Amino acid sequence: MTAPFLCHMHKKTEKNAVFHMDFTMVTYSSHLKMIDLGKPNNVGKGGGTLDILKLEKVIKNFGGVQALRDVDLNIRQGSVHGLIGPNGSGKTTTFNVISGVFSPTSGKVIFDGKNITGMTPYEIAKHGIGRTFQIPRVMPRMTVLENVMAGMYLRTSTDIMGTFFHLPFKESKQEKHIRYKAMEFLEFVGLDKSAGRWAGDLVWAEQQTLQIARALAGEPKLLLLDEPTAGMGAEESEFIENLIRRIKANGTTIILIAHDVKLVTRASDIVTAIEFGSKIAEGLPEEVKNNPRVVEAYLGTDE
Amino acid sequence: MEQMSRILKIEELSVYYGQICAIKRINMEVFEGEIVTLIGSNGAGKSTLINTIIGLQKATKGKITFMNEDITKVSTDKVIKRGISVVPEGRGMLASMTVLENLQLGAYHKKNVIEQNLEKVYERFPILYDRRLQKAGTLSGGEQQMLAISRAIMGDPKLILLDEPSLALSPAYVDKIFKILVELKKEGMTILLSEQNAKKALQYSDRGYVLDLGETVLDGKSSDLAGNPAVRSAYLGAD
Amino acid sequence: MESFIAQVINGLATGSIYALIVLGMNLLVLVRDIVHQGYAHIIMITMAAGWITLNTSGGNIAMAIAVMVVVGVLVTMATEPLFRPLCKRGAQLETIVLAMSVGIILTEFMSQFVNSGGNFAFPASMRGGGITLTFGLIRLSLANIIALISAVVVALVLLWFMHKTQQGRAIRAMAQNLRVAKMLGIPFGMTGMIGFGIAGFLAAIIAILIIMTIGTCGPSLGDTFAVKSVILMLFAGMGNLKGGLLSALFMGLIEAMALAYLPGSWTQAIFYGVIMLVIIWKPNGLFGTAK
Amino acid sequence: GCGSSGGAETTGSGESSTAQGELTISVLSAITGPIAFVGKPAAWAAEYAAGIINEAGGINGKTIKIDMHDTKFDTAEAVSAMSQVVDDALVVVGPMDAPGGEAAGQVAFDASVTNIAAFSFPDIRAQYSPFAIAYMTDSEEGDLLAAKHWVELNPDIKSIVVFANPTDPSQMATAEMLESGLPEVGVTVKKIIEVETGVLDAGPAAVQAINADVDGYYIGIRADEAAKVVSELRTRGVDEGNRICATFAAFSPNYSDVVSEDALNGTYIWNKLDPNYDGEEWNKLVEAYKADNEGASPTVNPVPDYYNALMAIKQCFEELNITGDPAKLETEKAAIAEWFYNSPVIEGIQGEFQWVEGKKVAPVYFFQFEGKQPVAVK
Amino acid sequence: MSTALSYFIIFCCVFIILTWAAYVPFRAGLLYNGTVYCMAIGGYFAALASKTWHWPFWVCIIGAIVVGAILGFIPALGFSRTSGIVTAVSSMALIFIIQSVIRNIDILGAGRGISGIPKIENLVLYSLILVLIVAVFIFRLDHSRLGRAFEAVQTDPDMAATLGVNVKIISVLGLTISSALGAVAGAIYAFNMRIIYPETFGFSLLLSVMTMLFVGGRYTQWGMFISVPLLWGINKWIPSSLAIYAQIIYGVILIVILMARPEGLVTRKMVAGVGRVFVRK
Ligand SMILES: Nc1ncnc2c1ncn2[C@@H]1O[C@H](COP(=O)(O)OP(=O)(O)OP(=O)(O)O)[C@@H](O)[C@H]1O
Ligand SMILES: Nc1ncnc2c1ncn2[C@@H]1O[C@H](COP(=O)(O)OP(=O)(O)OP(=O)(O)O)[C@@H](O)[C@H]1O
Ligand SMILES: CC(C)C[C@H](N)C(=O)O
Ligand SMILES: [Mg+2]
Ligand SMILES: [Mg+2]
Repeated sequence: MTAPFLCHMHKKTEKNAVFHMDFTMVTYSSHLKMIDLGKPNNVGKGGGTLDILKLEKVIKNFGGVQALRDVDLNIRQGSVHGLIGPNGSGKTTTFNVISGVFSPTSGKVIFDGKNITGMTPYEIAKHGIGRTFQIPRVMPRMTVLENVMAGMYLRTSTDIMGTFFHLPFKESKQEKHIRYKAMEFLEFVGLDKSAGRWAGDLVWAEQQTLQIARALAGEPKLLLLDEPTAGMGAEESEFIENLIRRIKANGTTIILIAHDVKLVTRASDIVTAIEFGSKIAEGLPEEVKNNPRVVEAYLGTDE
Repeated sequence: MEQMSRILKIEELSVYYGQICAIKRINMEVFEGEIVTLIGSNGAGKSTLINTIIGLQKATKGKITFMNEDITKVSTDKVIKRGISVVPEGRGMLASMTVLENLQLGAYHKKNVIEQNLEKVYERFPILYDRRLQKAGTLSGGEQQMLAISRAIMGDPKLILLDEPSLALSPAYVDKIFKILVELKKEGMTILLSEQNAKKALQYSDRGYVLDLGETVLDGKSSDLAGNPAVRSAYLGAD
Repeated sequence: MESFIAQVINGLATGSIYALIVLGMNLLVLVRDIVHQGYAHIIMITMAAGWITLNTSGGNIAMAIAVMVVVGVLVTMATEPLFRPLCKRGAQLETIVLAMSVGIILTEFMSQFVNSGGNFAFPASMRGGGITLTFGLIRLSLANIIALISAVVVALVLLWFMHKTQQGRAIRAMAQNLRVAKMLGIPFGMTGMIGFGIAGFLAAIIAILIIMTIGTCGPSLGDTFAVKSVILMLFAGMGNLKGGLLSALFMGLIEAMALAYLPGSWTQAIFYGVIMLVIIWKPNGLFGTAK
Repeated sequence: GCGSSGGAETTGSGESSTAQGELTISVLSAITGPIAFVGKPAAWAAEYAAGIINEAGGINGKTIKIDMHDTKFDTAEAVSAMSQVVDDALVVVGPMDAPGGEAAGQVAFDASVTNIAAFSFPDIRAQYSPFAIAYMTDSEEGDLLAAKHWVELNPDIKSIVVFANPTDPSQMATAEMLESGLPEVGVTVKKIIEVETGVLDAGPAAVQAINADVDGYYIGIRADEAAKVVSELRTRGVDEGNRICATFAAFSPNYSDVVSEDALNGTYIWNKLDPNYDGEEWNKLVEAYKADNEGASPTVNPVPDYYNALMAIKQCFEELNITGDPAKLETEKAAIAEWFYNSPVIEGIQGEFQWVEGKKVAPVYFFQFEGKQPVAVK
Repeated sequence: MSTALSYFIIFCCVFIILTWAAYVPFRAGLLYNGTVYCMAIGGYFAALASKTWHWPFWVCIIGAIVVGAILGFIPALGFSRTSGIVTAVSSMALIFIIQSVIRNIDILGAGRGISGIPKIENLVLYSLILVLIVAVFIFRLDHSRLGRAFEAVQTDPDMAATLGVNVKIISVLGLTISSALGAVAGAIYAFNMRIIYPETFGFSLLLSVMTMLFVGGRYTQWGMFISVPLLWGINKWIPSSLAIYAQIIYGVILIVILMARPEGLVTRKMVAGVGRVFVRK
């Protein structure tokens, strides 16, 4: 499952890839079987009727700026929920409120039946929400593989004995295990060939993809993707679209922010449009796309 | 437009960010007194082109000529001094400085015209006069865009570059902004703007270039472009 | 009561010196967003230049002052290019370490090449503070009054400069958003140089005032001022000119009181302990950072 | 004989240099760092002494070579420097500062090398005996002597305050010594006022002192701080100069430069060297120093001390007929330690002195300023 | 082994461990200037334990680790509220505080310090063993779940939080580990010097440590093996006529490295390259 857009990149960097390869990693062999990604977390597949996330009358103010005004949002379990809106309409702010970077000025966020309003980001992450950032944030001085292993923080525990009382160059069982698992996540997003490269050397599109792999590694129930195709070409976008479908197929719920209307239309089950921090339309992609307010605010009116 | 003099000329310009090629061998011209639009989707290279013109981004190859002088390797401040001004993407407010201070800095290289240009700006946008002592960061999006444009004309530039002026603006504001641009054109300024909102932009501009993945795929009169089926399907939302 | 008043005056005298240094450092925060510990050492070197000039010119004060201004401005400006690559990289933490090494070099320069590393005193003619008013224990020297007034005046002038002149606005714009500032045509290097130049000029003024009030200088003077001023600057809020002035005067007072009324050598522990607790309590400083 | 190639040999290695007919003597001094202004003249004095010795034919027919190391006024550097020289050395001069001396002295002690350094605490000397040899007289005892002398001359002084630096162990020890020793002569120490190194404003300290309502002020701190304290005391109402007495650590050009003539007039100070001394060798040294240092005078105490140490080494080596032969290193080292531990009387550059159980016994000098001129008091 | 060499090795061991003590919090994005504070704690503890209570070497070391960790943990709680330049500058205050406190405690020898710390026969061997142990410890830390969490916090605390990392706990952990390491360095230092006093643990020591960290390379644990012998040895290797400029050379090296080689002499890429040479396919 190699991403088409990454192929030509490898030709150039294959030598480098080996060069940067973490030497504890060369024992990796590819005959391991695929594990089921994220499956244990989810009940149904492909858009059940349960709401996994609810935003109730969420308001977020920054000083005088009202970024979110009374936003209600229901995300069905197992669906891909598109979020569109002009720049500055509050999409990223919505993500930040859900993931706990900001606590809302008022309103409630309910995830999986639990009120997570005002929790710290790491607590929310523990509850099973993973996210990516509009501008990719990867750890540049770690290998791609290590980045994904870092994403498994939540699904592992610090094993003092294994960490400190093994021989220096012998890995603990857990390390070995997550190394293989991380490799599988990389294979899943098509970055396996780059596993040994430095994340800082990846190009923008690859960093976006790496972010997704890292978020997936935390095995979230809900994945927030903030413009995963920003700065990508058509071919690359298509790959991401395909990736989103596959993540969904594993049962993970996704909220997707994208400016690319075509992507949103094709990939999402439901779309919400917001403008100036308030919801202006919600429904099936085609409905929303043709909603006059959305056309006016976001897509632009025909003359 | 042949009789007009050429103010900006770009020849075979290529820009790379590391390995990524953001702009591939672009050629374009801007003549005095016209509005030229750069159309392109996200990541097409519009901002990169504008940043390269003002020297914020290094050109990998090619040549940029402004008023018959080569400015390819000239530093940003000197380019601005020669009479180009920019309305940056996302408006580029100096958020914790006041509206007045933002305006004053717009004429950094022409201190002597500040007073008279301030008057003109306040006349055109009375709201800025009311808000002149407010912090720029607390203005609404539309007001910020007005401020950004006003700031760009404070120094009496010959050429204004606008990077997505309609960004995050409600349609009402978008129309207002474009009408202002047309007024500025009438006053003799030359305008080069980048837009994703191709429909509006083509409606108000004289000519346009269509950028895709860093290359100019089409160019011509705005009306021609607007009628072009390829442009219609790709940028004007007509599937 | 008499001794209390005397101690208050002592405290304000020391505080006004701290205030001036903190003002200079804050200016550099506003120019380049750096914490320039070595600024204190530049002041020290400037004083040394004045002393050498006095010695070689046979006590020509005007010439000494002129040399001090030139040295202060040039040395401060010479450190600007060192910080430039770090600023462009946005590596603020590294600038502290860089400034520390500027301090090491200047200190070592002093202990090798100036007066064989010994402390030195300025002649009474330059110390100007000879004129004093004494009421028993209370002593008011002209130099202290001048220093206090200068601190306030410098703060006001800097505030005026940063807010009311085009150059000051440009400096603030650049520290606030380098990218936008460049797009407005503000030259990065030049503006930095101007900012550093002004800080250097201020360094010369401070050097003269320290000569007037303290009258001695030596290789350890830089270190003495550096850490205290940097910590004070954080205590007040980075880049906050008004806050820096008030905090420095206040801490000068506290220090004098602690020296006078606290037992033994707990003074230092208490002084730094209080500052550290306040910084932890309010990481943006008591008066808030400039941004 | 001295081969002409001797100069090309590397220093620091005793073995190879002795083969060339050279004796290496290691000297440690704080050439850089905060006390470089003392350390450099001292190092200079050692080099100068070596030059004098070599001019006169060296020691036992061998030229001597100074192996100079910088301790930077840092204990770790002092230990490190000592460790570098101690394996091949017969005797080591320095470090010059008490903490550095104490730390490095241990390394010399472990290697059974005589170390002529800053051993001013009797307990440390005892611990490292017989290798710990003080290069100067004990400061604390000098202080007590001086203070007693001062109150004798001014019988109306019945109570005093002592200024001391809390970061300097020896000054705090001095203060305590005065506290327990002065009651013998009917004087009480009312308060110890702490003045830290580099203090900017001595005002608070002076006000505190005057508030203590005493008859005399004993200033036990270094020159720069001492100068500030004296100036503050004098401008805040201590009208009679004779109420102030300062320690030898204040005896430096800074002190008389900073304190105005009026303020200095009448105050006392004691010192380990006599600035007005008029001996032939001393004058030669002063001239040479001036020639090398742009006219500055070698007024710091360790200058004659480092010079004297070298001269004592010469006398010792000649009396014991030290060869520097590596084979005999151990026996010679033991003999040297024994010689220094209780030395004969030695003719120093400013008069006679002697070591008794590692302690240097030499006269100290007591002065009263007349204007800026220190005048010896008998 | 010559005295010079054994002291050189021990000092290098002290500074390597001390530089690691500054390296660990830097892994979590904190420039912690409190390492010298922890060193003082470890040094004084070891001095007291061995001289007064006659504890054997290894027990002293373990005791120093425990006491260092505990006394480092307390300020760490405070510093976890701060970040960046604020942590860097305010933690400098710790040095002055600890010096002043020690000066007022008589059983710690007040201003005079503690001398006569028992001599340890095999100190060279022991300190090499300690360096090895700490090296393994840090290697394992760096290549573990916690190490990756540190890295995430260093890159971007907000991003780290979305991975489920509790940034505060990581900061506290980093500073506490740093304190324990600083204490180990202090203990070896005390045993080596056999005398300590408050001024030993001062600002100049801090400057050396920071220089060693930034010159060696603060993104890997291995840079210290180059920078420490280089910088500690500088005035022992250069001719003595230049040795008096050692401090200036020190400063210039640091400035040049900061400007021209921002990651320091040893970068992580280099380490990975060297690693590859040693491990065959
Ligand atoms: N930390 C903040 N402080 C103040 N205002 C903020 C902050 N973050 C966001 N805002 C404001 O909130 C509004 C919504 O911003 P948000 O980033 O959510 O937009 P968005 O929909 O994600 O836009 P884009 O498509 O450009 O990413 C904007 O007006 C923005 O300026
Ligand atoms: N600093 C950078 N480093 C690496 N790549 C960059 C950088 N800036 C832009 N790019 C890439 O260059 C290409 C062109 O970007 P540019 O910002 O010029 O596009 P744009 O047309 O202005 O898009 P938008 O509509 O999003 O503003 C994109 O692929 C982008 O990802
Ligand atoms: C730094 C690592 C990425 C390289 C290698 N695994 C090492 O430790 O040493
Ligand atoms: Mg966004
Ligand atoms: Mg753009």
